[in-house]
Amino acid sequence: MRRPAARAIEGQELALVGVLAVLWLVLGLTTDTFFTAGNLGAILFNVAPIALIGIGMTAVIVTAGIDVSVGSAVAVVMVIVAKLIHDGGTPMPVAVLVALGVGALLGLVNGGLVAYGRIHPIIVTFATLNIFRFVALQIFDGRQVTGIPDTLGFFGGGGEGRLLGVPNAWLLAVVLAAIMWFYMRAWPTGRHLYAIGGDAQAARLAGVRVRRRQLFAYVLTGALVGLAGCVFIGTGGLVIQNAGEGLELQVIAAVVIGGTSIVGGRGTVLGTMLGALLVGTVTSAVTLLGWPSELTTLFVGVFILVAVGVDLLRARRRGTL
Amino acid sequence: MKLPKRDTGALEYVLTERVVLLVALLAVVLVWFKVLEGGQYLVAPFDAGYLASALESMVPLCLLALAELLVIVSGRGGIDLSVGSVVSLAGMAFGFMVGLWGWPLLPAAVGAVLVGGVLGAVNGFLTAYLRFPPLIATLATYYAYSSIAMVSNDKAPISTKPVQDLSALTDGVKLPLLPAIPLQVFTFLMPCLVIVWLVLTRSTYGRKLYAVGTNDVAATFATLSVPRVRLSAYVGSGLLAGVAAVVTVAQFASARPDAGTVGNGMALPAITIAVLGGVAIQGGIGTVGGVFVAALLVTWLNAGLLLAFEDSKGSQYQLLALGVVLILSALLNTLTLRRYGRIT
Amino acid sequence: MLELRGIVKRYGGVHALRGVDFDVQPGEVHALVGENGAGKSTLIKIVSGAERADAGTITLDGDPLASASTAAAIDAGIATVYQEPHLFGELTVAENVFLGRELRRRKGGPVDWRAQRKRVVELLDRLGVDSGIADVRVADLPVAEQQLVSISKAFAQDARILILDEPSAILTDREIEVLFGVVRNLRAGGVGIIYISHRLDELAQISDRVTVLRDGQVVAAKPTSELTVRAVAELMVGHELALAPDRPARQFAGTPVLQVSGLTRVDEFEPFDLSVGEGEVVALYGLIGSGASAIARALYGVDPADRGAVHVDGQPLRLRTPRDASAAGIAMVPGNRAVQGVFAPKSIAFNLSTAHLGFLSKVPGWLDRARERMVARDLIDRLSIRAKGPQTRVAALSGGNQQKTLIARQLVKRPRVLLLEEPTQGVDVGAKDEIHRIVSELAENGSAIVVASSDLPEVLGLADRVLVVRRGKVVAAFGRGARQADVLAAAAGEAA
Amino acid sequence: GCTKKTSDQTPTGGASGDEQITVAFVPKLEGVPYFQAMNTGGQKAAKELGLKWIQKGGTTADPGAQTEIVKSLIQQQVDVLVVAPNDPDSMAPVLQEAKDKGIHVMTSDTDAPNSVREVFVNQATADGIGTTIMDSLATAMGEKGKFAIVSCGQTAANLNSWIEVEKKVAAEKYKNMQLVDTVYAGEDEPKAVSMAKDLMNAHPDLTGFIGQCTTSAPGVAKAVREAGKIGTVFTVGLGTPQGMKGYLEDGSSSTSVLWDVENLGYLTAWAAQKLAKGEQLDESNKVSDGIPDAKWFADQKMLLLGDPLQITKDNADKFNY
Ligand SMILES: Nc1ncnc2c1ncn2[C@@H]1O[C@H](COP(=O)(O)OP(=O)(O)OP(=O)(O)O)[C@@H](O)[C@H]1O
Ligand SMILES: Nc1ncnc2c1ncn2[C@@H]1O[C@H](COP(=O)(O)OP(=O)(O)OP(=O)(O)O)[C@@H](O)[C@H]1O
Ligand SMILES: [Mg+2]
Ligand SMILES: [Mg+2]
Repeated sequence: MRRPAARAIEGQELALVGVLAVLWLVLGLTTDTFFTAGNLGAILFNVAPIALIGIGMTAVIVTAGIDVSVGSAVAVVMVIVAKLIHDGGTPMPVAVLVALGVGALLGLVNGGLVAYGRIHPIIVTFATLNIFRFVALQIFDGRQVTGIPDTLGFFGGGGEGRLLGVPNAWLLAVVLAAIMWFYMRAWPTGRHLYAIGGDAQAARLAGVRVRRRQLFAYVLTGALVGLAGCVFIGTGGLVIQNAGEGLELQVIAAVVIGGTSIVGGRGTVLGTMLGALLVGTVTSAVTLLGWPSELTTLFVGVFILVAVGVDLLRARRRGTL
Repeated sequence: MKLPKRDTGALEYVLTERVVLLVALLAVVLVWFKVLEGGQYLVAPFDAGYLASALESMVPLCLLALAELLVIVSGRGGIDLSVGSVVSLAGMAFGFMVGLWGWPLLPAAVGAVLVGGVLGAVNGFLTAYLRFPPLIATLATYYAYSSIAMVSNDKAPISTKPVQDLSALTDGVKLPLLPAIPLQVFTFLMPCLVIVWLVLTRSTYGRKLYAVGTNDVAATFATLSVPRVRLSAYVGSGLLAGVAAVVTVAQFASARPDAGTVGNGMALPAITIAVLGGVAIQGGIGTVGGVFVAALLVTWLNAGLLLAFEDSKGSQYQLLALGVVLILSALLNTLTLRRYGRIT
Repeated sequence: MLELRGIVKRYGGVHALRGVDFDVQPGEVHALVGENGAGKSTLIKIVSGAERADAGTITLDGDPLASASTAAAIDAGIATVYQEPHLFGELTVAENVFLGRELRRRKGGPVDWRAQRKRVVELLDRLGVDSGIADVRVADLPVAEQQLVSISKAFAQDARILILDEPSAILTDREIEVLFGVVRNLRAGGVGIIYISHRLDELAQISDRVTVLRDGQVVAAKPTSELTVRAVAELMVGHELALAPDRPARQFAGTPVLQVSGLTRVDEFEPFDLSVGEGEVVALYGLIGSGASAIARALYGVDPADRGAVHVDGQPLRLRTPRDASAAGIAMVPGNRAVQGVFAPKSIAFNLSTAHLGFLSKVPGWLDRARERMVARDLIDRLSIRAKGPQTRVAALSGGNQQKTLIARQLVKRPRVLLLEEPTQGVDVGAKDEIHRIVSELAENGSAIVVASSDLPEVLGLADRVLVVRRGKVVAAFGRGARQADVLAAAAGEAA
Repeated sequence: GCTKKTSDQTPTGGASGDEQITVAFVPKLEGVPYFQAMNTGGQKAAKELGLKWIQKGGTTADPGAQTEIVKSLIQQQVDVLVVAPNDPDSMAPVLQEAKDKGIHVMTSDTDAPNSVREVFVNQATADGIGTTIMDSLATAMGEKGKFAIVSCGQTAANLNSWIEVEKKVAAEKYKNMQLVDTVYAGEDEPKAVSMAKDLMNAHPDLTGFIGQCTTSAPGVAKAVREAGKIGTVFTVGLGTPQGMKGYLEDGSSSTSVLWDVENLGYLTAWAAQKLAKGEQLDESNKVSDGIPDAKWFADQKMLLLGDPLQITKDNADKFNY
């Protein structure tokens, strides 16, 4: 029972790497198309927005919070940015800044209500899920945005959005995840996120600025939602009213498959990245293998159960729950 | 030792008794729309007949909010994200039994409710015995059940003649002095409300559920079987979702594989109503009365908003109203708890 | 150096503090005592910034201590050990000790793990704790060690003012001795210390001054030398205490009510035998981690034994869950009131009836609410639980009255065997006497009673027989009238 | 709602005498350009024919939301209620209720054949749409090669009926063309893009896509554009002209098959007025200059707008939706 706690790689992460390796191996052997640059690039691009938001969501869930409003928030960001670059010809740097700013602002609303209004995060974000969608619809004003130029092509899935065949969006997610991973592991304020998730009251008594850290987690998530919005707009085209619907559950699925404890206090960004990859692989594998697409959610559900179940088993063997 | 003093002022009463607060809010909403109507700001009369017919959309939501009441009260982060998928899947089962296998109504309805119970039992087993966090377990089954519902009839709804005839179950009934109220209010909702209320407030099981939700370690020491109590809360949730499935199939005269998950799905509104009704996310707190009044409030507010706009703005403002009401009531909770240290 | 003037604090309707003056000087240990709910914890929470006073001033060296934030108090040099340990199970001991005040490799840089670890090892050594635990997750430690981690956390702050809220409640006498040594060193170094305890005998050993709180008001503040334990106790309760009359040991014959043989739980206790007769009170006395509580828990089926036989009234039992135990007439009052005991937000009636739902229903499955209320009212009277009525929420009660409620729960249906774990932990002297009286009464009415306790005076005052447990083994047995020193020595492993 | 709604107009209700007729149209969901265009057509008819046109839809495409809206319109006592049902059978009970209250009931865009509707205004027959799409795709692909269908809602009845026709036409007429997979992206454009990419990766020799609805038509075109396969992979779909314009121009979409949606709105309003006045429809109706010949099939109670339109880069700008 007395064992050192700090490890570089958590068991869950190793397990996920194993599962991914096996899955990729099987797919590589059973299909002759899995290990093509086009396919891998497509998977990485598809999971990028989930991974990006997942970075923030990991911080939020580690503090024992949750944010189910990200799907609606992404719609707000997207409609604003899409209208800016479509109607106003706004250049990319400004558009990205606006996306980050709008996202962070929405995160501030969530974080403010959680930290300072002392409302349970799931209630706050259920409410803002509705409110943000309302805001987005008001800005849409009854018209979806079509003919959006490829101003944000850097983030998109086209050729412009790739570096040596790897989607920029994924590279961005990897870099941000690495920074966040290091921050949560080695910085005092990063460690405080775990303390808050373990016991917010105790953290407060230890002198942790609990509310500031909570606010940070939600604002960060918001800003990353902004980036994800840029990825979704990408090479342009159209933005529709239901943009982002259901995204929150996909992100949460990636985070929990990655080993983050939904009750807070435990989890890493690395795990989330792996979880997102797993979800992305499963989704594209279903198409690749020619199985009916309605089976995708069944597999995602099963993976959640297996991943969390393995974690639970290990926790039980360790004697703590 | 000093006894805690309790000043039982009217304000404290309204704030700490959630049902009272909600009834007051409901009155405000009704009066407000009545005033708007008088000032001819509404496109149609906001009258009793309209309110009664709006109850139709309340029935499944209220049933599912009751389901959430049970699981949230059971504690340890209790929540059921899968109720919408259960509605879809149990509804498809109902559709098969009535529409394709030609079962008579009653056994089919019972069968569908039981299917719901079994699906709930899976959730309960995962959370209570395998100790999955409820949010995770029901997120997973939400995905899985919705997929199975989709596959069950190859994506197609079932709306054969026997299924279409089911809509007779949801006709309006005319009572003296009252406008026509949808039949399912009496045949499905009322019985469920009464049963859940009796179980929660009068039965020993209700006591156990509140005890387990409040403090499960203490409940173990008090000789309660914590996993069994939790499991049954999820079974109860599944059964109620099964009832909601039967109502939904009857109301729409069609068993649709995406009935409970289309759009925003049914789970989120149901949880919202439960929370608005004073069900505390941390478990152990929540009443049937609160949930019922919250469901009425949301239904009639939504119905009123549709009359306040000639065009589609009404359904957009429904989103805003739901979010704002939820946040305000939660803020009020925080204030009340800080000021009076309790809430019911 | 620290001065509080006219501090007022209300929680809703509860007037926790009504104008308290209090001060601490450098190089002084100032004890704060009072009945449960007198307001001690509230007062120190206000000093530490965990709560905000409704009125009154706090000054440190004459400057007002303005903001009510824990971070500000810590920065001002005030370190606090709260009554309940506030630790983070998923983090290591070293991280816990420095949480909120991490050592960094450079200003604004990452955490300096190595330096932190080194300091923690030093601190744990000073407190006589195995320093090997520095890298262990706190969740993997027993409660007593957690309390010590919590104390090292406060020591790590090199504070000018150190607040200790009942640090000794779950520590053993030996651990307390080490703690006192460290506290004396700090005092010599000019640190001002606020010390809260219910163990009045400790006051003479450690404190220089005593302030007695009653009902949120100061009723006395005197140098310790001018007070006796008895005088303090009387100030606390507000009336003179009658000395508990010593009673002779009782004799027991016939079949024992509870018969335990060869009971074993791997890593916790070794084959254990016990027999308790009708009306007998047997105490299991042991220092923390000795296994005494573990035996009680095993007898209640919470952490079931691996081997061994248990009989009640001659019937063999299979004890896998508390339900098994309860069916055989075994009841338990657990040691951790807040976690294992009460349903705090619920009413007294709810708390009492929850363990007896079958018993309190006329129609199976349906609660007889009139009877429930009646039973609750009766028990509130019999145990003089200070509450308005059966509907009062337990959270609104003081610790002692919560504990009485827990005991009352086991009186709804008279148990054949009653297991009590630390029955008066954190309970004031007045309530303690009442609880002891209730336990004796139960015994006289024929229940067999097992008390697992690390409170030596309690053990000696209550029990007919004392079994001393050390490292999971019964190492000695004493009858009534044993000398404190002998029992303590056996427990600590010096004799035998 | 801060503007007076009823004071400045004649009271609605009973269609007797010369009172203005009120026609309410409930689209599947509000805010998409498609239904926006129907609204434009309806409003135009309202002005020219002297009726009142109300369009009121929900924020999500679900039958529950539609039912609530229909109820509010029943309460409003409109003269004619027109619905484009999300699920045909689900609307039957509430349409019955409307009829019982003396309101004329119609469907438009999507039929509810088992309901009490008196007229169904059909944009084009399933045969017409399916055949035109398949023919267009065959032309683009040179009548040979593999293709896939990216549809939207898995349960959308009219989409599924069009897919059936397409399959039939492909099997009968284009023996060298092979349908490899049909996938469902929901009303989710980014998902349509990613599924189309997955399909291209799974079948490297795929040369054609059908985007079955107004979100997946631009979706498949975007996927082709981003994959850099313009000229090798051809797409045809049911996209709105302005939404498809960019893709039609760069060749990622060959043809968009649709109908004049504004005319559909106009025809719907016109038919509703006829119905309310109790006038008979002729076998062939000259409705307006834009709709010279709307055919009435009395046996099916169906009024047909005409043949589908083929929208290409040359005529896309004739439509402003
Ligand atoms: N958070 C709270 N909410 C409501 N009442 C409270 C709260 N904390 C303390 N009280 C009440 O304030 C009074 C003083 O409590 P406090 O904890 O300060 O007593 P104490 O002297 O530390 O008692 P103990 O010896 O049991 O620790 C009690 O009546 C208690 O019930
Ligand atoms: N979570 C745990 N996992 C493994 N061993 C444990 C755990 N908790 C306690 N132990 C060990 O079990 C033995 C008995 O512990 P326990 O806490 O029951 O002692 P106790 O003296 O009966 O309790 P208390 O000090 O609370 O009166 C000790 O050796 C202790 O180290
Ligand atoms: Mg205290
Ligand atoms: Mg012990």
